[in-house]
Amino acid sequence: MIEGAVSSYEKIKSKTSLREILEVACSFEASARDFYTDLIPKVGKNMRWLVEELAAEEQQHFDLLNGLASREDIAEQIKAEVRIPTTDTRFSDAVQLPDLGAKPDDQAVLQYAMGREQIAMEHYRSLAEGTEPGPIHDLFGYLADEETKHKTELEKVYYEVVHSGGV
Amino acid sequence: MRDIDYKDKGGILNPLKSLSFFGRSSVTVPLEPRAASANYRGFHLNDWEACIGCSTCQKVCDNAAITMVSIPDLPQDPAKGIRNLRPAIDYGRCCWCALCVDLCPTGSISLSREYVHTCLDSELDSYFVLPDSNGIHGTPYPKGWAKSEDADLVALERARMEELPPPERIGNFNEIVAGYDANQAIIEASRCVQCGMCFDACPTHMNAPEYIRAIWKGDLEQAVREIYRTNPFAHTCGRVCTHRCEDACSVGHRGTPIAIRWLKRYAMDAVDHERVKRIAAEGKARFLSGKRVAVVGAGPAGLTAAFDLIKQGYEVTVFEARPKAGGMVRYGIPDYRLPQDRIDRDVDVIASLGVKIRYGTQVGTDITMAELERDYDAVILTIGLWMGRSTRIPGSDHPRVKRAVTLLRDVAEKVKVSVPASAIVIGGGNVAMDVARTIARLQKQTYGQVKVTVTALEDLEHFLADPEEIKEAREEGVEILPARGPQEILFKPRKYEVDKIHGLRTWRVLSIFDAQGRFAPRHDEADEQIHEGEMVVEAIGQAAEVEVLGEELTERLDWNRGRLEIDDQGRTNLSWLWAAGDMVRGPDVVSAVADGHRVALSINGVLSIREDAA
Amino acid sequence: MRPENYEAQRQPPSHEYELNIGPNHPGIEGNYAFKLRLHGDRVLEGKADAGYLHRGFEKLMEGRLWIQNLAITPRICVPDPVPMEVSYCLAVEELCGLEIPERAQWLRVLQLELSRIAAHLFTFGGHAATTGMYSPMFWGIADRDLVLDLFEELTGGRVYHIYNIPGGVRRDAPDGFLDRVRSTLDYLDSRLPDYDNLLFTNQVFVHRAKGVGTMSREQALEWGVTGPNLRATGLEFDVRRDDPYLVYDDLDFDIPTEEAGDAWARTLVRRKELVQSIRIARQVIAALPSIAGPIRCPIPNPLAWNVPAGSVYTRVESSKGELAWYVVSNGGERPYRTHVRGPSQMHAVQVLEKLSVGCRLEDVAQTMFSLDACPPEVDR
Amino acid sequence: MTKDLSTWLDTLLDELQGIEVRRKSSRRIRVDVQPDALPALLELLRGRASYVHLSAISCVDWIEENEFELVYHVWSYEIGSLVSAHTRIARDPGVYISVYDIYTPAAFFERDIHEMFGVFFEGSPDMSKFILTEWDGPPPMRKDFDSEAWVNAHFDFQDYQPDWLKEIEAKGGGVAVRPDEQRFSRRDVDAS
Amino acid sequence: MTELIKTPRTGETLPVKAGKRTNPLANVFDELVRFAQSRSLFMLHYCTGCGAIELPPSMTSRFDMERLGIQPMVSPRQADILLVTGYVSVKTLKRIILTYEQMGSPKYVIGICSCTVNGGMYWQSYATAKKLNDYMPVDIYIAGCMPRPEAVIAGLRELMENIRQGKADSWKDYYRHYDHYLGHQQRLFGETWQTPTDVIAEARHYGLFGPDTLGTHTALLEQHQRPLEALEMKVDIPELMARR
Repeated sequence: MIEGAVSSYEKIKSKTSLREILEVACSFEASARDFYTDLIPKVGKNMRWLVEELAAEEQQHFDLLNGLASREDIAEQIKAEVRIPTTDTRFSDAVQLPDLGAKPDDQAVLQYAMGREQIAMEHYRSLAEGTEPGPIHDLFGYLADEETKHKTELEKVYYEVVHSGGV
Repeated sequence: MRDIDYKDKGGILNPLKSLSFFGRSSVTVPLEPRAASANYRGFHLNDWEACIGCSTCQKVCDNAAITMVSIPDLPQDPAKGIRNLRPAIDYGRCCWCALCVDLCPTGSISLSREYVHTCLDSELDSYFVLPDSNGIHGTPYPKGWAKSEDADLVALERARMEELPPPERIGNFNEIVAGYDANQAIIEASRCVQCGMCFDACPTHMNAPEYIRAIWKGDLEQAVREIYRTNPFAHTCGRVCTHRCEDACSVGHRGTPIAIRWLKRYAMDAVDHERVKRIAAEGKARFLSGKRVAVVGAGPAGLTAAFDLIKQGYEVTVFEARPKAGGMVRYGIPDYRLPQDRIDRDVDVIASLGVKIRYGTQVGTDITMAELERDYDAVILTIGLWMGRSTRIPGSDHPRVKRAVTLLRDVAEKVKVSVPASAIVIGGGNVAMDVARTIARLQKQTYGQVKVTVTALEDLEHFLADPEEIKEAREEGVEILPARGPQEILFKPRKYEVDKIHGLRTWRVLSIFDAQGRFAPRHDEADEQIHEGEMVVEAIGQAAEVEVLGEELTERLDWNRGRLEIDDQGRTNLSWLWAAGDMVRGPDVVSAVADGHRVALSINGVLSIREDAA
Repeated sequence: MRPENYEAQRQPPSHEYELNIGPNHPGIEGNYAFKLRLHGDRVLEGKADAGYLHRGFEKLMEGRLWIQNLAITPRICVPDPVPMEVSYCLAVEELCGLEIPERAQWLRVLQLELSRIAAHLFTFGGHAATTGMYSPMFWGIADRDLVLDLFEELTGGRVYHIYNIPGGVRRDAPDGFLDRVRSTLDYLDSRLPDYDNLLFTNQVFVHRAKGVGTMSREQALEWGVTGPNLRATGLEFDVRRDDPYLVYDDLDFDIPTEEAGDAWARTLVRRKELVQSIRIARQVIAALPSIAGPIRCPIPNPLAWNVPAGSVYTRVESSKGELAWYVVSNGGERPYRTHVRGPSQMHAVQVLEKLSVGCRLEDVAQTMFSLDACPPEVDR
Repeated sequence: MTKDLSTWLDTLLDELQGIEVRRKSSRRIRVDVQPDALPALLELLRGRASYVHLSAISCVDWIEENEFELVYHVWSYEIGSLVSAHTRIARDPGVYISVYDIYTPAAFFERDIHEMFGVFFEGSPDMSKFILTEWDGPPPMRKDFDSEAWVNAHFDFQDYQPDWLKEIEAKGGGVAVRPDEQRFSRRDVDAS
Repeated sequence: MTELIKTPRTGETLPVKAGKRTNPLANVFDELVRFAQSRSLFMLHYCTGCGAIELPPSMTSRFDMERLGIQPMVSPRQADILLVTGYVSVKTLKRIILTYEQMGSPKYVIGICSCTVNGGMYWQSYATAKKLNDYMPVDIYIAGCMPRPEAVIAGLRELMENIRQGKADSWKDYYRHYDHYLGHQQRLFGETWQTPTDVIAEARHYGLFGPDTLGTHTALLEQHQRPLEALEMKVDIPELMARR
């Protein structure tokens, strides 16, 4: 499933307009949202909040990119955004990508989500590096940053859920 | 130095010699008040930043001149031992003895060099003053009598507690701390200023000032009585409590806090067990209410609730999956911190009141929640946090990668554990320390030497384990590596059927929290280390095994971010089900006890109303 | 109900009459009445009337913690408060078996002697004033104030020092304090010839004071007279030397005596004691810098302090005579009973009543002051 | 007439029954004696052992034992030691014999004890009131007299209402603990 | 024991001489009188409590209150200031009240030390009065236990200033609210308490008789009052008798 996601990022390479790129990125977010939405009934009620939150996050992200795509001044918007570079804190590197299986637990879901964001982030980052400075470069950079932010948020949740510290 | 030669020598004209004084200048001082001396005892000053509102000044005031006034604008934090009370002085009583200054635990009160205050009869209210650092009239005067290095009337240091030195404790599971003897306990108890900050800070609001005072007076039975008013896990808490009371202790502001935990332990150890049982049974209802309550899990929260309810006449049955009661206190805390026989005593006191404990009964398999719902008027869920969390880094699914909870339980249950010659513990909390020190002892017994490495994400500043634990672990030969992020478990080249663990690869953690204090680790990949060890134990966290509830019940219940949703009385959304303890509060013994009381109170309230309605 | 002694209680024949001296009168350091029956200006009978300063100290002390009582003790004798503090502390220390650090002992001696100097200066002045000579009073009080300045610097209070505490003293002497004590002592020393000229060799005063309120040594012993009043009858006795406390054993001082036993002799003994006190204080100043160490031994928390059961009788020599505390503890946080024996309990009552008989009215005030009677000690 | 200390002690022990002597230090001796033997003891101490100075008579009210303890502190200028002679009398009726004929200063102390404790000394020259002439309550030093209760019944204390307090009260704060609610000097912990 | 009725002591001004007069010259005259009064004060030398120990220094060379025109005075009749130096035992309080009533008006009371305000350190004592202003009006308080001579001097200067401004007139309050003060005195001393001074008549004399001068307590006083009798003098000296 993750592999599928990886290959789909290849699609975006071929796109050349900002709006097109954003639309493809939106579709990624939508598919992630759908994935989590599908997962909701599969997990126990006690951890449903997590999956619901993830779906909501993706939806939010989708709305953000969608809104951006529909604007006329995409380039300016993105320029303003990329001035604040988000650093990757590289925590999730150590986390294995789990096989979610039929009954995943909260840790697995979180790890999966973090892995997903990680991959997205890396791809956008490499796409950005592969393009000449300009609006498209900025856009990929922006998308990479967005994924990084999301991943960082997930890490916080992860620490709170998993690392409860011990007695 | 001349002595007088008075033998009638003087003449009647002798006094005239004093006429020479006409030419001398007068000794008269100017009319304006002189500056007072450097440690003059003038009107009060009080540094509101430093003052914690502990009322010690009020207690030592011999003239009843001090009134404590609550000021809503000021911070109030029971956990830190801060009240929003400030002393107001009645200068119609004060005698400027400055005992308030010398006894003030924080040194906030001092006396200024200002000494003139006059007023008309109609202005007599100006004799009642709320001192701050500006002085009585708002004019700046330097400090006069203030706290000095040698001025403390309360001993700032604790009575010494005997401890086993590292070489003597490492090869065995004997209790490290010797406990106070009678003399030490009385000395230590006498340091208490009875401010009650401990009471405020304690989750279960133990009457610490009262039992400390009883210990000081030598009335240990009274001390036990005071302890049992709020805490039936008295032996346990006397040894392993997280002692928030001591963090709040007002004496701790300038010295070491009163050893409240050790004093409790002393009182509990000093009184005969049979006598303790009788004291604990005082006030037990002589009737039966006819209501039945089931408790799932015989840990501190569950047994505390059982203790309260049985005293109120309920019939209480506790279902415990393990062969012995005590929960995490028994299976999670090594013997050198809390010997098993002490838990036996705590449990015995509770059981002696008539609480039925059904051991080896796993709810979910041996008996279902549905049956409990059917057979009991109320059910309390206190299942604790028994699922050890894993980092799930590559290699963590190996059989020689253990969970802390499991390992500690195995040791406590005397299950044969194959002791690794070298081990790595991942985690920086007290559990990690318990595991490391337990393994160290086993290694010492088996191999005669210790090789345990603890790696933690946190740096020393943010370490979750108590400094005491870290210090003692290091003394016992445990290597503690803070700020290491685990990346992968490495294996030896395959020679055997099962891989043998070679070690753990870690990266240095540059910082772990962001500016908001939330988790945001930053790694330094360049600083990579490989720690060698045959076994890895993960002690990063725990979760509740909520599977016991069964799917159907899980769906009926409300949840909040993975934890059971309860109200402030411990009630779930189901009218028959309460939850308490670690599973809802997080891991802490004394909080669990407090929680036990809370749900017992709630159940008693609800059931008696139901009865009235019936 | 009128105050009971507002009216004369007896109807005397006209050549005999009663006179109430006090409670507002110049003859005594405080609020105290003395009822006289006179024949002309000869005193036939004197009756002391006390209680104007009664506060029920001993009762109050039973209700307060051991340490809280420190604030009360100096108030028992206002002109000379230090011996009260010290003797109470000595009593508590003896009950508790506390070892007082040496430095604290020396500091206590310094205070005691400074207090004695201040009290004696006050008494001379008062005595001179009762004979109509006001200059010595002005001098005495002004010079006494210099000693109070020292106290203010050492203890933070001019009159009520509350500086001693069971176990030692509350603060160490500030920097340069000893130098200031030294210069004040030098100054006081240099003033003695002035006092001699004005008072002690002044034949007007000498003749006024001689033969007034005379008692023999036998009478003094019989009546329980102590302190300078006893030494003025020729008995060389001083609690500091003969029942020593603190470090008085290590100090070098003389015990001045006089033989006459009259007002003059009593004042002269005080004059000589002043010299001895200056001498002792100088020894303390010389010794103190070399005595390091703590100023207080560890004591229990004042809020949780049970003093072991027992009773103790501690005596010190105050400027007025033998001062003693009988302190009983039942092992509790508060004294079970405290009883203070002030020298004035004898001097201001029985001794005064006896000495005033036959006195002339104008000498009554002088007799009182020469006995250095302190009413709050009687009233408590 | 300086006698060896042991000599007179032996003499005393021979002559008096039921007397217990304890040396507390080189200059302090505690003697416990029956009330009827005390005057004789003092007579001996004064007459034969040079204890001419009666330093004080202290009275202690042992209310639980229903007894008054009288302690006679006598000092010898020659021997340089202080004997504290303790004796106990019944609290009721609280009557004892004066030692005025042995020690003149006893008059003051006995009069004082009479008005403060209500112990009557037979043979004392003046048992009239001295300090408490205008007091008509019970002897105040007795343990069963509660000074504070008496004060509360007869006096008012200030009721301060300063502006700062009104301001704090307007904000919802105010006096939290009055001095009489948390007084260590009287707090009866035993009663809890 | 009488039930004490608390009379509110308000600072209402009665239409007496204190107010501004219409004649400007009279105002100047009043000012002058007050100035003169403030610069020549005699202080009754009565040591009621321990605060008295700081009075000799205040009076003598070092702090020298004579600079202010204040001198000690032995007789109450000629004194202007009654200094209550600290605690007053019940026995002393009776004398102080007698003394106060015998002082000629205008008279000023100064309460020194904690004890005169709220009992001070003797708040538990059965023997001392707690609030001086229950028994007599007080013009000024000086805080301290005990206040230093400088503080005493500061208090006296404050009093002088108040006299100059006409603010120190508490003595009138004693007449206007005699019943209140008498009530407290009776509560403490018993209902038969009486003093030789006829305060009510004096109040009438000074024109200070007000609605609160009389009350239940003065009624009680009248009920118990014995007329004062002169001491009987038996003159039996033969020469004198013969001359007569």
